[in-house]
Amino acid sequence: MSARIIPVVKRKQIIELSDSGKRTDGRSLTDYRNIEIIIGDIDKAEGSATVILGGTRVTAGVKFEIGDPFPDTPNEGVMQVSAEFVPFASPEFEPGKPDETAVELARVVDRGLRESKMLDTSKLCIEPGKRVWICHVDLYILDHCGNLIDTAALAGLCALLSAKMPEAKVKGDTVELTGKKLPMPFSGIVPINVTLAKIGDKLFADPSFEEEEVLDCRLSVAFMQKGDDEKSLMLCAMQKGEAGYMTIEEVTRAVELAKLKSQELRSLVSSKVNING
Amino acid sequence: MSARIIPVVKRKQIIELSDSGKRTDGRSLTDYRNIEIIIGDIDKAEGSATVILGGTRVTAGVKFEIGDPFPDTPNEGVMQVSAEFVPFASPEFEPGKPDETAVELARVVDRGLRESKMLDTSKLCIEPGKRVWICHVDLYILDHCGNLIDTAALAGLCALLSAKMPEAKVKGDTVELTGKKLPMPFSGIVPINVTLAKIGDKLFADPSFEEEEVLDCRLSVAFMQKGDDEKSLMLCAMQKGEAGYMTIEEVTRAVELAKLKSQELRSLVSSKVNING
Amino acid sequence: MSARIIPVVKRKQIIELSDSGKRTDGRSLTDYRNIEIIIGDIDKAEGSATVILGGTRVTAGVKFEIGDPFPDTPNEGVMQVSAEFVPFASPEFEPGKPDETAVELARVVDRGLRESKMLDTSKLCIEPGKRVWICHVDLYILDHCGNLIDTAALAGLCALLSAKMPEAKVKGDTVELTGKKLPMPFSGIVPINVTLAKIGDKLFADPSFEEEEVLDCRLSVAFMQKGDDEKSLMLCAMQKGEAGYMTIEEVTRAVELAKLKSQELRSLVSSKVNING
Amino acid sequence: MATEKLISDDGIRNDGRKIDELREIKFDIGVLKNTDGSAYVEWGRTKILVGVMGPRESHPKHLALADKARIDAFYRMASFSVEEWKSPAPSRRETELSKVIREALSPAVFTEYFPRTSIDIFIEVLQADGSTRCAAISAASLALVDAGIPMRDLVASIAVGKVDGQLVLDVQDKEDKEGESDMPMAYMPSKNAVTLLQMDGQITQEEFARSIDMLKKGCLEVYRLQRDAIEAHFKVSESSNEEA
Amino acid sequence: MATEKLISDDGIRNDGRKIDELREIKFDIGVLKNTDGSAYVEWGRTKILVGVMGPRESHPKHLALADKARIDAFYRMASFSVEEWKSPAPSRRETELSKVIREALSPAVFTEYFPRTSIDIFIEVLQADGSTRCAAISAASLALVDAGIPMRDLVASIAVGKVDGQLVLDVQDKEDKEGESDMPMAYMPSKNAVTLLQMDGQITQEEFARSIDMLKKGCLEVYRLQRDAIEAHFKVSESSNEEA
Amino acid sequence: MATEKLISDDGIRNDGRKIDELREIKFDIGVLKNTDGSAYVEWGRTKILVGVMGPRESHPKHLALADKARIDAFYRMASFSVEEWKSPAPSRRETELSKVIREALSPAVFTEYFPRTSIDIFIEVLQADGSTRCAAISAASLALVDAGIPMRDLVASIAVGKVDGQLVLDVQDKEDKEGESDMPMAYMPSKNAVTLLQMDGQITQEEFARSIDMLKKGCLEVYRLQRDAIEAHFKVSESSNEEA
Repeated sequence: MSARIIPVVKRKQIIELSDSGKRTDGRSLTDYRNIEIIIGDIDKAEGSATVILGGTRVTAGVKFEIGDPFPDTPNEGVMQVSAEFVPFASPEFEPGKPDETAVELARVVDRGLRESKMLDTSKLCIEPGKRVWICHVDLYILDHCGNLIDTAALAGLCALLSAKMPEAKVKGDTVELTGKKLPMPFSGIVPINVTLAKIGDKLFADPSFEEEEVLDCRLSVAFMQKGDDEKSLMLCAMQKGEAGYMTIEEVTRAVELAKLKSQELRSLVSSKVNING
Repeated sequence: MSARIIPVVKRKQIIELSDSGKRTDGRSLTDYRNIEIIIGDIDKAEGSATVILGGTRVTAGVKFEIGDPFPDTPNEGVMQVSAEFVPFASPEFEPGKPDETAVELARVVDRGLRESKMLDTSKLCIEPGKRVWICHVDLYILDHCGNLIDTAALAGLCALLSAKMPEAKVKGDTVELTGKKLPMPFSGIVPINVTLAKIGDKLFADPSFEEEEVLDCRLSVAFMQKGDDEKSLMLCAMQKGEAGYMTIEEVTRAVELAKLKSQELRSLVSSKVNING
Repeated sequence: MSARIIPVVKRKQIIELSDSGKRTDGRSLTDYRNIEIIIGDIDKAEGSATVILGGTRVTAGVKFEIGDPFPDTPNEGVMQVSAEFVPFASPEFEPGKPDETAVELARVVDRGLRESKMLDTSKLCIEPGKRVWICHVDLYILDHCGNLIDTAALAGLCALLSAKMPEAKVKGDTVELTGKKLPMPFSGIVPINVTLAKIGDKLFADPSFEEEEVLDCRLSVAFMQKGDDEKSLMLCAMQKGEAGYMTIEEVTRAVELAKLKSQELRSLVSSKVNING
Repeated sequence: MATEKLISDDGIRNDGRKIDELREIKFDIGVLKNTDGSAYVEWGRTKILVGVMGPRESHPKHLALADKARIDAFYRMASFSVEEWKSPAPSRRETELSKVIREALSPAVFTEYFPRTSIDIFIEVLQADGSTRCAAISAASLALVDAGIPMRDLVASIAVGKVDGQLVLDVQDKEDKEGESDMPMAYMPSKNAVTLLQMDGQITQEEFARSIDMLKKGCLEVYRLQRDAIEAHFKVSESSNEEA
Repeated sequence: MATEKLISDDGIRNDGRKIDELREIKFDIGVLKNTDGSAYVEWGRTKILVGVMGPRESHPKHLALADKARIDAFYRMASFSVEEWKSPAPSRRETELSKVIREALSPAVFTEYFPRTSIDIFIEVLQADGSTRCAAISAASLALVDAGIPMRDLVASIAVGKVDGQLVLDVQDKEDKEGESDMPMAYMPSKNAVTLLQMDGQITQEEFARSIDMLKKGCLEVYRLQRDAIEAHFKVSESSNEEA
Repeated sequence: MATEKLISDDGIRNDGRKIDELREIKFDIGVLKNTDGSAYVEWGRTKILVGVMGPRESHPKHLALADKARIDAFYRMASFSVEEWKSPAPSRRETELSKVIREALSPAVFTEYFPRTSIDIFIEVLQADGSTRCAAISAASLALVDAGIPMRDLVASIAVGKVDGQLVLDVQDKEDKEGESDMPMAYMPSKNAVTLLQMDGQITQEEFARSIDMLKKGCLEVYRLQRDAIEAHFKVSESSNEEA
C-alpha cells in the first residue's frame, strides 16, 4: 500500500508549489518542456519524424499500402492512425497486451489530424470503388515521461507533413507503381493538440509523468489554422481524460490556454517542415 | 464447498415435489413459463424479435451482408446463426471470453432452423459462384433464468420470419442495392425446439435456472411442420446436453412430450408472425 | 526444487558414460535410434508420411489450396510449412498455446526444404500474378521422445516426395479442377537434416528426450544432394538451438559428422520413396 | 457531407425537432433479473440496456485496489444495432468509449466505501441512432442507483452538434454523420462537474462557448428525466412492498 | 443432395456394405509414450488418436472441483484430415464436439475417486471419413481404461443415417454429406444409459423409433469390439510381463 | 535472384564496400529513461533500440526459476521498418528470432546471481536493412552492461553471405534478398563460444570453413567497437560525475 501513499505526498507538494505558480522541474504552469523534432529519420518510410518532448520520445512513420476503400466512401483513400507502446517505454507496459490507453491515444491523434481536413483523402483514390491508398500513420511510443498525446500528435503531424506518396498508374486490370514520389495533397491547415492537466484547482500545460500520476483529469484540445491566417483558427477536436472532473469555467480556461499554446507549437512545426507538403 | 451443498439440498426438494407432479414455481412438469414475443423491436435490423420466457430474455436480429458463397455451394446464400452472451445476463458470464455454451447454443438453434429447410437459401444467391447474401441471425442473451435454447430458438425463428430481404441488382461488375425490400423465400415450414430436463427419473419441460443447476441432463428436440399439415410433422434436430444420461425409454418419452409441446409453441408463433414471410 | 536436481544427476551420468563412447540406451554417440517410415497413411491428403524415430512420432500431410501469390513473386506458388504440437505428445504441451518451439521447428524444417530448391515453385503457378497453388506441409507432433527436428524434417520430406498435385485449368474468369493428379515438379535434390547435441565436450547424434533435458546446446545441419551425385553435396541450412554454446572447433566437427549421417538418412529415404516424385 | 439540407428554413430538423429540442427519452429502472442494478433507455430510436454487477470481489484478485472499488465499464454494440452488420469483436471505438464512459461515471461513485471490490458496468447498445455514449452514461447512472451504490450525484449527458452551420441539441445519427461537428458532454449538476467532454469537427471558439451553454441546459433537462424515473421507480417499489 | 443413388436396388451401399453393417473397426490400446493412457482407432478410413493425461493436478488451480475430478475433452482435426485444407484454429464445430464428447464420457468415469484433479482427453482426428465423434468416444473409453481410471462401463458409440430414404448403420462421410439425416448416439450397455444423442436432418417419429433400435444394436457391436481389444491388450501385457 | 551484379569486377559491393568490410556502426549506450539499461545502434541503415528491464520480480510468479534469473528477449519490427508496411502482430519470424537472440545472449549472463528474477530484453527494430539480429545482439550486450548485469563477456555478432558466388562480410538487405546465402553468427571472443549460428542458402563445406573464419574476424571487429562504446560511455559518465 505504500505505493499509493507516495502519490498522495507528491500531489500535496505539487499543489503547494503551484500556488506560487511553480512546478517541481522549475517550469511555470504554462511552459512546455524542451521539444526536439527530427524529420526523416526513418528513410525507408514515406514520411517520418521523431519528437522528444522532455524525455518523452515518439517516432512516427508513414507508409502507403494499396487497399480497398470503405463501402460508404468508395472514392476516398484511407488515413489510419495507430499507436504501439514499445515495452521499454515504461515499466508498466507489458508486451503483447492490447491497451485501451494506446487505443485512446491513437484515436485522439487521429481525430485531430482527420477533422482538420489537412489531407485531401479523395486524392488518395487510385481507382474509384476498387483500389485506394491506405496511408498508415504509426506512432511508436519509445520513452514515456508524460504527455504522450501532445508528443504523439506532433510526431504524427510532422511525419505526415514530411511524407511523399508513391505514384500508381492503373493499367487495365492491374496497378503499376512508377517508382516516382508525388507531393501529398495537403490543404495548408495545421492542427495542433495541447493537453492541460488539472491538479487541484490549477491547470498545467504539458504535464510530466510525475504530474500525470497525481492529476485529477486532463483536457486535450486541438486547434487548427490555415497557414498564418489567424482568422481561420478553429477547434477541431477535444478529449477529456482520466477519472476526475473539471468545472465548466475550468474547461473554458483550458480551451483559451490551449489556443495560445497551439500557436507556439505551430510556429515550431512550421520552422521544421513545409506545412504545404 | 458450501456452494456445492446447496444444489444437493435443492435437488432433493425438486425431486420430492416432482413425485406429486409439482414444481417449485407452481407449474406442472409439462408446463412452460409465460412467453412474451415482441416482433420488430430493432427496426434498423431486417428482422428482429425479443422473446421473454419466464425471466429469460433473448433478442434476435437478422442482418443481410453481401459475401462469398461457400466453394461447395456456389449458388446458395448463407444463413449464419451466432450467439452472444451479454455479461449482465448472468453473474457467471465473463466479458470477452469465448464460451462453448454459446457455441453449442448457436449451433443447436442453427440446426433446427437449417435442417427444417424453412428458408430456401438458393434464393439468397446474387451472382452464382461470386456473390451471395449472408443472412446473419444473431442471438443476444440478455437475461438468463433457464432454458436458453428454447428461448433463443423462438427468438431466432421469429426474427427470421419477420424479416424482409434487400433487393440487389447486378450491374456489370458491381452490385446495386435498389433500396426495395423483398419477401423472404420461406417454405411455410416452422421448426420448434423443445427442451426437456431429466431430474431424477422425471422429465421437466422448460427447465428454470434453479432446475438446470441440479439436472442430470437435458434433451432438446426440434419438430418441424408445414402450416397446419400435421402429416408433415417430423423431427429435424436433437441434442442431448450436460454430463448425465437418459435411458432409451426416457429418450422415447422425451421425444413424445416434445412433439406435444412443439404444437403449442407453434400455435403461439403463428399468432404473432406470418409464417409464410 | 528437486525437479531441477534430477537433471543435474542425469547429466553427470550421461557425461561419464560418454567418456567411454556409450549412451544410456546402449547406442554409440553417433548412432541414430531405429527409424520407421510409413508413406501414404493419410490417403485423403495429397501426400503424407509418418516417421517414428525411437519413440518420437511425427505425421506430415501435404494439402494443396488455391490462393494468392506473394506480391514480390507473382509467378510462383507457395510452399508453407507449419508445425502443430498435439497436447498428448508431451505432458508439457498445453492445448491452444502458441509455442515458440513449434514456430522454430517449422521454420527450421521449412528452410531445409526450401533452400535446397528440391521443389520448383514456379511450376505451382496457376495464373501469373493472380492464382497459385499453396502447398501446405503440416507437421503433427504426436509423440515426443527427443529429436523432433530430424523426425519432423524426415516426415515433411517424405510427405512432400510422396505427393501428387491436382491439375487446375484456367477457364476464362474461373479455375477448374480436372480431378487429375500430376507429378510434383521435383529437382531430384534431397535435403536431410541432422541434429547434434553437445553435452559436456561430446557431440551426440539424434539426442533422446533424456539427453535433450541436459544438453548444452544443439546444432542442426541440413545437407542436400542431387540423386547419387556426391559432388553436388552442399549445406543448405543450419540452426544452433538452446542456451549453451559450442566452440568453433565443435561447430566444425558437428558439420563433418552431420555430413556423414545425412548420407545414411538419405539412403533410407531413397529406399522408401521415389526422390524424383 | 450533406447534399440535402438537414434543417428547414423555419428551423425544423429532419426528424421534426426544434434546434434545442431533445428526442423523446424513456428510462426504465430495474429491468434485469441477474444484475445488482439495471436500467433501460429508449432515446429516440437509440435503445440501450445497462447492467451493473457489484460491488463484488475483484477477479483476478491482483486487480483489486486497496483503498477503493475498481470501476470498469464495457460498452458494446449488438451486431444488428447499426446499418451495416457489425462483427461482435470489440472495435477500437468500443474500447475508447468504454474508457471515457468509465471516466465519466467514476467521479460520481463513492468508491472509497468499497475497497478491494469491483463494480462492473455493462452497456449493450441494442440499436444505435446517435448519442449512444450520452444515453449510456445517463442510463448507467440509474443502474448504479438501482444497485444501491452511493453516489455524489447523477451524471447526465447529452451532445451538441453543428448542422447546416447551426448548433443543435441532442444529435441523432444522420446529423452526426452528415453534420459538421459532434460534442458530447457528461455533467454532474450539483457539482458543476464536467466528467466527459469530447469534440470532433470544426467549430469556432465562439461556437464552443455557445455549445457549452446548450450542453449545460440539455444536461439539466436529462437530469430532470433521470430524477423522474427514480421517483417513479421507487414509488412503484414502495407500493408493491405495501401490497406484499 | 444426392444425384446418384447411394444404395443399390439390392440394398448394397456405395462402399459395399449392407444397410446394417459396420465398417471394419480396429482398436489399438497403449500406443503413445507420453500419456497416462492412449488408444488408436481405424474405423473405415477414419483414423483417430486419443491420449489421456491424468488424473493430475488441475491447472489453473481455481478450476479444480472439491468433490470430484474435472474432465475435459479436446476434439481436434488435423489440417490434412479432410478434403479441403483446414486451418488449425479450432472451429465452432470442434468446440461443440469437444463439449458433447466430454458429456458423453463423463457419466462413465468414477470422478468422485479423484477430487481436485483433472483428467484431460485429447482427441486428434488424423483422417475424417464420417462418424468421427462416435469413433473418438469409443476409442477414448479404451484410453481411459488404459490410464487405469475406474469406470462404470465402456461407452460405445455409433451413428444411424437416412440415405435414399432408408436407415443405414455407421454413416460414412459421403452418406453424411449427401444423405438426409445423421443421428449419432453413445451408450453404456450395462446401464442402459444414452450419454450422447444428436440428430440433424428430417425423420419421422416412426423412423426415430427404428433408428434407436439400430443404434442400440450397433453400440452393442462396437462394445464387443472394445472388449475384445481390451482382452487382447491385457493378454499381450500379461504375456510380456511373464517373459520379463 | 539477382539480375544485375551485386559485386563489381574489382571487388566492390553495390554500397561501395569491399568484400570483407563492415558498414559504419555506431553504438550509443544509456539512451532510454525508463529502462534499467539501454543501447541504440545504427549499423548502416539498420537502426535498433534495445531496452533491458531487470533483474526484477518474475511475472507471473510461477515462471520464476529457483536457481537463476529467467531471461526473455522480444524482437519486434516497427511497422515502418521495412519496404512494405508490416502488421504490428508478431510474425513467426519475429517469434523465432526472439528465441535465438535469447539463446545467443543467455550464455553471457551470470544468471545464477539473480535467482527467482526476470531479465527482459526488448528489441525494437526501427529500420531494417539486413543483419538485424546481429545488430540487435551486439547492441543488447551493451544494454545489459548498462543495466549493471554481470557478464562473462560481450556477445558480438555479424553475418557472412554468398553474393555473386563470393563470400562477403556484413550482409545488407539487398545482398540478403538477392544473394545465395546468409549465415549469421554470435560469438563471445574470450570464451571461443559460438552462441548463435544459423544458415540458409547453399554453400559447399569449403565455403563453410572460410565463412567461419570471416565470421570470427568480423565478430572481433564488432567486439572492438562495442568496447570502444563502453569506454566512451563510462568516460562521459565519469566526467559528468566529476562535474557534479
